[in-house]
Amino acid sequence: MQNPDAKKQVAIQNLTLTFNKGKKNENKALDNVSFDIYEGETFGLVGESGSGKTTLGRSVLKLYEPESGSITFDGQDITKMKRKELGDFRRQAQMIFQDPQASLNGRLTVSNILGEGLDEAGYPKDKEKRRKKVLELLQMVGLNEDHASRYPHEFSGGQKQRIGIARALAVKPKFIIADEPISALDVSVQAQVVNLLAQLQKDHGLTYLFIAHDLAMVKYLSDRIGVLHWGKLVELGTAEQVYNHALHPYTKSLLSAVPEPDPVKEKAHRVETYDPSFEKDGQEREMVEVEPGHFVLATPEEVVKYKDAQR
Amino acid sequence: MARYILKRVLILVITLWIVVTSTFFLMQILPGTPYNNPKLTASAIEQLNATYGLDKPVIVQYWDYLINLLHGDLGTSFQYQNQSVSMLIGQRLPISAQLGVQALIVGVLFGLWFGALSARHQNQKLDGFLGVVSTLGISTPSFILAIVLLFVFGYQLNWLPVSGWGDSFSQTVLPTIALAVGPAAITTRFVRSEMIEVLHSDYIQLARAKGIGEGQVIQKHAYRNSMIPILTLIGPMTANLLTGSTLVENIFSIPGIGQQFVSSIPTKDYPVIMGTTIVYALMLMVMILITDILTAFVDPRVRLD
Amino acid sequence: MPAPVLQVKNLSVSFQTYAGVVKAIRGVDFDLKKGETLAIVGESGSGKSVTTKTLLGLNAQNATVSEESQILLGEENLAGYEESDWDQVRGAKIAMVFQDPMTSLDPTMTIGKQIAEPMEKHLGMSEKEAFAAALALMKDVGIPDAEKHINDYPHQWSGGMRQRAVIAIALAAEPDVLIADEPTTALDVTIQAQIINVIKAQQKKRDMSVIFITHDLGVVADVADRVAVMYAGKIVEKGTVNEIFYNPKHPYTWGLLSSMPTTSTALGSLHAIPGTPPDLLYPPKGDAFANRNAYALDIDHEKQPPFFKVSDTHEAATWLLDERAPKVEPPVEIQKRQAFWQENFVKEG
Amino acid sequence: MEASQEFTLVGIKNEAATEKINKPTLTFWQSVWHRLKKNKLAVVSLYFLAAVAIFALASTAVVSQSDANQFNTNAGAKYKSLPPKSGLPIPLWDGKGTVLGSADKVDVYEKNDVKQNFLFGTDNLGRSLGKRVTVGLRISLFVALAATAIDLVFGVSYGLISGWFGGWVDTLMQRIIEVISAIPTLVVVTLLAMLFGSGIGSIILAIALTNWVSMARQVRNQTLTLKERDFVLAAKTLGGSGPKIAVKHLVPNMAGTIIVQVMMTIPSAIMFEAVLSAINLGVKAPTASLGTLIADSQSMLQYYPYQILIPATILVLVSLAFILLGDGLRDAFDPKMLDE
Amino acid sequence: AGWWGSNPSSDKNTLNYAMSADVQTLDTSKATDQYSNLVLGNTESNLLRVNSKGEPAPDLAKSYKVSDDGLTYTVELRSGLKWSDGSKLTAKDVVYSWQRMVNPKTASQYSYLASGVLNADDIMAGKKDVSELGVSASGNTITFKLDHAMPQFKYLLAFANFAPQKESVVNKEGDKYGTTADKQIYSGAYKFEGWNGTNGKFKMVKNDNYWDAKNVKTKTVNWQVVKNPDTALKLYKQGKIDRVSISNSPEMYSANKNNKDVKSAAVAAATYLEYNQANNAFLKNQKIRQALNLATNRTELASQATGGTRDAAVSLVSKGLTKTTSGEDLAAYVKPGYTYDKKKAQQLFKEGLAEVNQGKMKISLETDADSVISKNTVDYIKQAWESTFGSDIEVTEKVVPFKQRLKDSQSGDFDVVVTNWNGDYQDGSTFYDLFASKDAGYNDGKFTNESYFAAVKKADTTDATNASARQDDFKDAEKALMDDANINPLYSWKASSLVRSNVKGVVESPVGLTLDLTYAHRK
Ligand SMILES: Nc1ncnc2c1ncn2[C@@H]1O[C@H](COP(=O)(O)OP(=O)(O)OP(=O)(O)O)[C@@H](O)[C@H]1O
Ligand SMILES: Nc1ncnc2c1ncn2[C@@H]1O[C@H](COP(=O)(O)OP(=O)(O)OP(=O)(O)O)[C@@H](O)[C@H]1O
Ligand SMILES: [Mg+2]
Ligand SMILES: [Mg+2]
Repeated sequence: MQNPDAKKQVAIQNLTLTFNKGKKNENKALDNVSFDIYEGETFGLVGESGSGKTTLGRSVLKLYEPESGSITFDGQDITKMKRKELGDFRRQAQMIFQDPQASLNGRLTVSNILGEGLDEAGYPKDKEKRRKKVLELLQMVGLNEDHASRYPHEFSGGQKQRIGIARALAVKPKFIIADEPISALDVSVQAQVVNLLAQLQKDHGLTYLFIAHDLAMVKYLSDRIGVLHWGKLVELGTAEQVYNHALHPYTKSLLSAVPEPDPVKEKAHRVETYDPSFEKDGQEREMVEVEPGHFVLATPEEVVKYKDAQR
Repeated sequence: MARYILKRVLILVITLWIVVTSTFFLMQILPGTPYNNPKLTASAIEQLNATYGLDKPVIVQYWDYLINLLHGDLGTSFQYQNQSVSMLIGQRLPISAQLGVQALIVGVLFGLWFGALSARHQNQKLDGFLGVVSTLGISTPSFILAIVLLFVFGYQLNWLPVSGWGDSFSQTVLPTIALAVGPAAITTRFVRSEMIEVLHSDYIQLARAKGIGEGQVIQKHAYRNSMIPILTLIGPMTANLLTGSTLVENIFSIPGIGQQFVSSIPTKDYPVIMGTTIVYALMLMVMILITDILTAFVDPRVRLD
Repeated sequence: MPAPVLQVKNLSVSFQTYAGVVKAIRGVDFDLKKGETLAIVGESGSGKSVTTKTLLGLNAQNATVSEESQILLGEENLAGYEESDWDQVRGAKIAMVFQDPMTSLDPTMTIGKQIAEPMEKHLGMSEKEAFAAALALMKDVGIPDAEKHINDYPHQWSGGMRQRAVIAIALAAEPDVLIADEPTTALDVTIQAQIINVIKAQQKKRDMSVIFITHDLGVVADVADRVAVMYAGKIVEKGTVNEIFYNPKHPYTWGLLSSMPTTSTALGSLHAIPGTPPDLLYPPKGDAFANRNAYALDIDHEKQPPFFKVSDTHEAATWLLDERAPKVEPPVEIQKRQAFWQENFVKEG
Repeated sequence: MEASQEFTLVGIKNEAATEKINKPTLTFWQSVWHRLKKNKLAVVSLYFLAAVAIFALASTAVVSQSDANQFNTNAGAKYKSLPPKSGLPIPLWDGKGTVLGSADKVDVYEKNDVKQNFLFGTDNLGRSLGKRVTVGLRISLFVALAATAIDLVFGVSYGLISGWFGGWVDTLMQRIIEVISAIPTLVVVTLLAMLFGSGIGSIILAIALTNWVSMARQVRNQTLTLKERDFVLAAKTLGGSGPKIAVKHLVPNMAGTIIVQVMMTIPSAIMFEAVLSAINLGVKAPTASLGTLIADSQSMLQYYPYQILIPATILVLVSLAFILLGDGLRDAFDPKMLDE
Repeated sequence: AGWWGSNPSSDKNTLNYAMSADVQTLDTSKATDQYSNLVLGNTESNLLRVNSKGEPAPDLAKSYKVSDDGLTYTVELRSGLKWSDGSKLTAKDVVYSWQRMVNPKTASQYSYLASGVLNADDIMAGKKDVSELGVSASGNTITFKLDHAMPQFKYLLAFANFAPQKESVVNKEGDKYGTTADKQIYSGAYKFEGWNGTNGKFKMVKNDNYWDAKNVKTKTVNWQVVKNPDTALKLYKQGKIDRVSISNSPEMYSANKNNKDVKSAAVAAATYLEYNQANNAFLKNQKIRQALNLATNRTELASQATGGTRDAAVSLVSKGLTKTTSGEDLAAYVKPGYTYDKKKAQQLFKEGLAEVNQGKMKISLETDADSVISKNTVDYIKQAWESTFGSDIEVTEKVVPFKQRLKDSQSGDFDVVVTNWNGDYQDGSTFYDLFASKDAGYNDGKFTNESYFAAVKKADTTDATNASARQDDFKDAEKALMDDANINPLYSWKASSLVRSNVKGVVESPVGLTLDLTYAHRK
């Protein structure tokens, strides 16, 4: 989606966030992260556990307060939003969670869960209308009326996740953050959810921030990809650029570690190990644009080195 | 570690100060004078108040109390003329402490045994039996138990002495049992559920998968892991023991601190009430601190601070 | 052909629950040869863990292993074992690595001790010997600075390191068979790669047989010699790794393979298996996969398919292999794979 | 022919059926009930408590509070301390007892020429113990329930606020709890009871004021875990306000914890009332609670054991039932067992 | 045996006793409770000691004289008196003790008893120096000068709190004086040993320095504190103690009253109801008060509520307190004829209620919660009144801690209150002076009864030295009290105990030292 006139949906500038600041367990979860998400695209975010993906996603939804930097949504700085604007914003940006079990309140029926979103969106209270709307939402995610009166624990993982998606859709959002929406799911149903997400994007023109550590899935779904490591964005580019022309050694090692369902390839394949110690050498690194739209976190010397290694 | 303890002690001191303050002012609202003679005339009371400094503004009395407290002086009892409260408590505390510790040890040991037994025979007859017995133990207030024990073993069967303290060990048996049943019952239930939980944990599965035998699995892995949480129970249990002992001491004529506390309330013997409260609060908090430190020693996951 | 180390025949396991009897395993057969890796893949709840726990007698108390089941370890039939008999099997002959390294170590015992434990028990080592052996084993599984860390407690270690420790424990008593139940699911991809390497290296070194459970086909492609695909308590297809990946016959295997994108899968071409697996409280009377199967035949809804032999090493339980069945076009992804099979593995004919 | 028909490709017959859930829907409460039923003791306790509750309520119509205080002021010796008499030849329940000062067992009713049968006997003033125990049970239950209700409202709100806001609010609120729990309950309760004077109101208050702490702790801990749960986050992203989320999402998910806690608080309140009575801070005389009945008849144990054993047994049984029911409910609410 | 050791009740040299509460202090001037006084009374001697006839007889004093106007008492000490530590006991020690009592710095709660001794009140108020107290010594003679005649003064000379104290010991021990057995010295028949201030086991050992040591036959008196009355009874029956009270509960009394060891003794204590005649409109009405009194069946009350542990009251003054000149019990002599008459009560109540005209009478009945008997008492009275007057009356019980009751009584914050009064000495005035005027310290109901006031005044002044005139004054007072129904006497106390029959020589008094073991011994 290198369309130059594509509109910026979300712009993240120099975002830094530290947990437990000033305490013994201080933890810099995000460190000077900047990138944009364009309207209608899927932005994939990958990185190992603890690299700050969830933190980033939640910051964008204003669930965490950043320490410094700015996040704008549709040109509005979300950190400065007042009550009413926040309400509007909440309806436009939604989230899908990793653990489908934990993300649904086990004490509510599916129709009540979906109803909550409708309430917040100011949907009329009329019973019949509401029933229809709930049914519509359910059908949107491939479920049917039978399911409306059931409780979350009766559903399988994939179904639960689809209910979570329906809940997010209830407020008609423009932007959805999907935080590892499939990693807790069985392989056979992962595709159900991914296909559903793709379909919904097509139908409703949604923008996604798609967080995952299944790199094949990210590649499959995303237009652009950012690679996060220790709270820093180390590489950013189109899916093709990051996968096929990765520059940063961390990205490379990450990619090499992904096993492919192909015995012949897999048995020949070597895993590259990454030695992160150089990241701590104290040198200033910046995002350098090595080709249009493809950035890598590096010193100028490293850029040269990385490029050489490519050839 | 030292810093942690220091910090805890600091918190403890602050808490104690709040306890002292609130009890002190609460005491001021209680009716009546601290003098025991109902025949005192108003002018005589005025005289006495002046002598004891009770005619000073409350805030001054409070300040004096705090200053004295800092010197370890808890004041002089009104009821026990001339006796310093520190001495009164100092002489009675060891007795209550012995009773309490005996009850705690007996209770916890039996609790550990029964609890483990119950968990290993989960859902079998023995488990059911121990379950009902331990629940019964919790639902019977210690003073009722004390009365019944006294009646049956003291009066009817003549097996054990019915009163006093310090002449023979046999005197301690009935009060100890009366007080130990509660902790034993609580521990039994607690250990049982902890142990059941532990027995279902992954590491027990792994231990079983090692083929070291069920006995070893339980001894080496299950016990330790289910015993550690018991430590957290000791604090609250101490609190219960304190409450229980006040009445039990009375029933068995044991010259302990609890008995004195109960008698100091209606006589409005401020210094004793205050002193006992402070000592109780201190014991409780120290007990909790000790168990916390102990937990850190036995549980490698817990680091102090 | 060497005799298999382990043979499982007609294994059926059911669980007594308040709602009724859950028939979790419904007649599973497989064997395991010396030195090979058998991967079991399948949907969540398909019975992979129950199968392997049964091999160690570690099933929950409400489990019943059916009378006809046979688990042959050499000459011994483990299926009829009493609790006390299992001790010589567990750890010594068959060992197990569990899924979650964060919870599978005893938090109150040093790691060194936990590794030494099975050595003392099964290899008759003294405490001291076991300790030394544990140290060597820790180095073996790639724990850096083992001397320094042997007296650490589990909570001081990261997930990857703990999983290495769990592997060391499994290897401690030199078992013939190692069962790894999703040993990498809880780990990051990079760590996963390391753990897989440790298992592979140790297997080679010790000439061990491994049963590797996972639902990640990528991992299967990496580790397995042979693969068994499970669905709803049954094995639906088994064969060598190449047969399963390049010439799958069962529609479920097709679904599985084509629902996983590779780095070259184009957007929109991912195939999803619709619906959810059946509830094993009420197993369907026909093929359990039938109602999610786009290639279902009428008979699939009525009658369970037998195994059809595809090759000496490859069989699949689907009526599609019956001679009366119509020819069907598998999904595109599978056609590609089959083309690759034709090209590389089927030389003549 | 037929064979070939069997082998026709039909594919997925019914798209919707693939998503069908076979199990009948169980609401949360149904499934709790289902699991509770497995615990025989808990069910028996439940029925027992229901019976006790009904009895306590229904008896208001038959035995009024003042009824239980009636006795004949001019024929004390006649009605005083009569043993339980069922009217049937049941040992220990036949009106036979010893008259103090002599060792022989006689039918005291006959001896005193009393026509009436007192099922539970009479007390030292000749009041019907049956009536007194009835009223006592009622009062004790009332005290316990009222104290528990206050404790419920206060403890739950306190815990919710502390846990939900976190940060310094939580720290402060937890410190307060720490201070309160540093003073032994008996001290707090006696001081309070002395302050307010004796009487039902002050006892209820005193018990509630000391009991709420553990409720607040539990609720706070639950709030802390629940508020990190994704479904709460989801509600936040939908724009729900704090109180709304607390009521709609937190409280229902804590229902189990809260109910179990209540089941533990009630008996402890009943017992505490008894302890208070034992140090003369019980309900207003001559109204009896189980506690005052026990406390006042402590000295009877040697002479008329039934006078203390009857109320004590009832107290223990009621407490026991609450605790057993609480145990059952704890398991029934255990989320780990939710899907079983 | 076995568990219990040998039976101690046969050892001739020792006696064994139990007390039901802790000893609180050995400070002679400060002891207020019964048990401290019990110890002090047996280990400290005063000038006089009440003998078995209830008469104060010389103890440390060789003799004493009273002047005709009753204002001067001259006492001669025995010669060669010694303290238990061997030091000399002199007249100075007696004077010092009196001075210490009234010294405001001492803060003695019994100092008020000295009121009436010359200058005592001014000294207590801090207006005069202690040296100006009307007690002086010269050689072996001590002179007491009084403000006014005090018929009871001779009892004070036997009172434990006024026993001599040695100044040097008091000063030496300072704050700790009397806090343990060895921080006190003794002038009585026994020395106190083994008490550390809080423990519950101690003993009295024969004091060889006591002037009459040759007549003290018992070497050791063992004491233990047993708070549970049932336990004490058990110990008695096991032979471990020689005396046990059975008046603690009606049941205990009934179960043991036929025991051959039972011994009953008078106690100078009475229980009566005070009616609030200052604040309560109903109780201001004489007819209502009379009705309430008439509706009180004292005999039934004593048998039902107290189970016979107390005797029904016939007068304000308690039974057995003292005797008249003719040897009759004072209570019997003065009894004005309280009766129970339901009919008359109902009628008077109706009339009274009509006079007050405020509808239903709602009153509270207050008592302190110290025993089963006091609870039974209020239960009984409530029931009695309610069943007599039906729905016209509603009685609410108010059971409060002792201190609270005291405060409420003093501040007039009650309707009807149960008051227990323990006399201080064996003379009627210890009761009648309670209500000497409307503002007298113990006239909590604030009643005005001029004929009562006049009779009491006469007894205390004009007739102070005339015993037979005084007893008639008391009789008049009782009559006035009953006629106006200012109070409602309920019962008179007595002490019933089981006493080992082989123990002889114990002197029991209704007041002061209730159990004098000086000459007690086992036969
Ligand atoms: N609420 C919190 N308080 C303190 N630290 C936190 C909090 N949330 C996350 N962290 C820390 O911040 C870092 C980044 O966490 P984050 O959850 O964003 O990682 P992630 O990339 O989403 O990891 P995963 O793949 O495991 O979900 C981690 O070190 C984590 O421990
Ligand atoms: N103790 C038990 N009681 C009742 N049912 C059980 C029990 N243990 C397992 N089951 C059932 O047996 C079936 C197979 O479970 P199993 O754990 O073997 O699945 P799995 O293939 O290992 O799945 P996953 O990939 O999620 O680990 C499931 O339907 C499960 O619900
Ligand atoms: Mg995350
Ligand atoms: Mg599994």
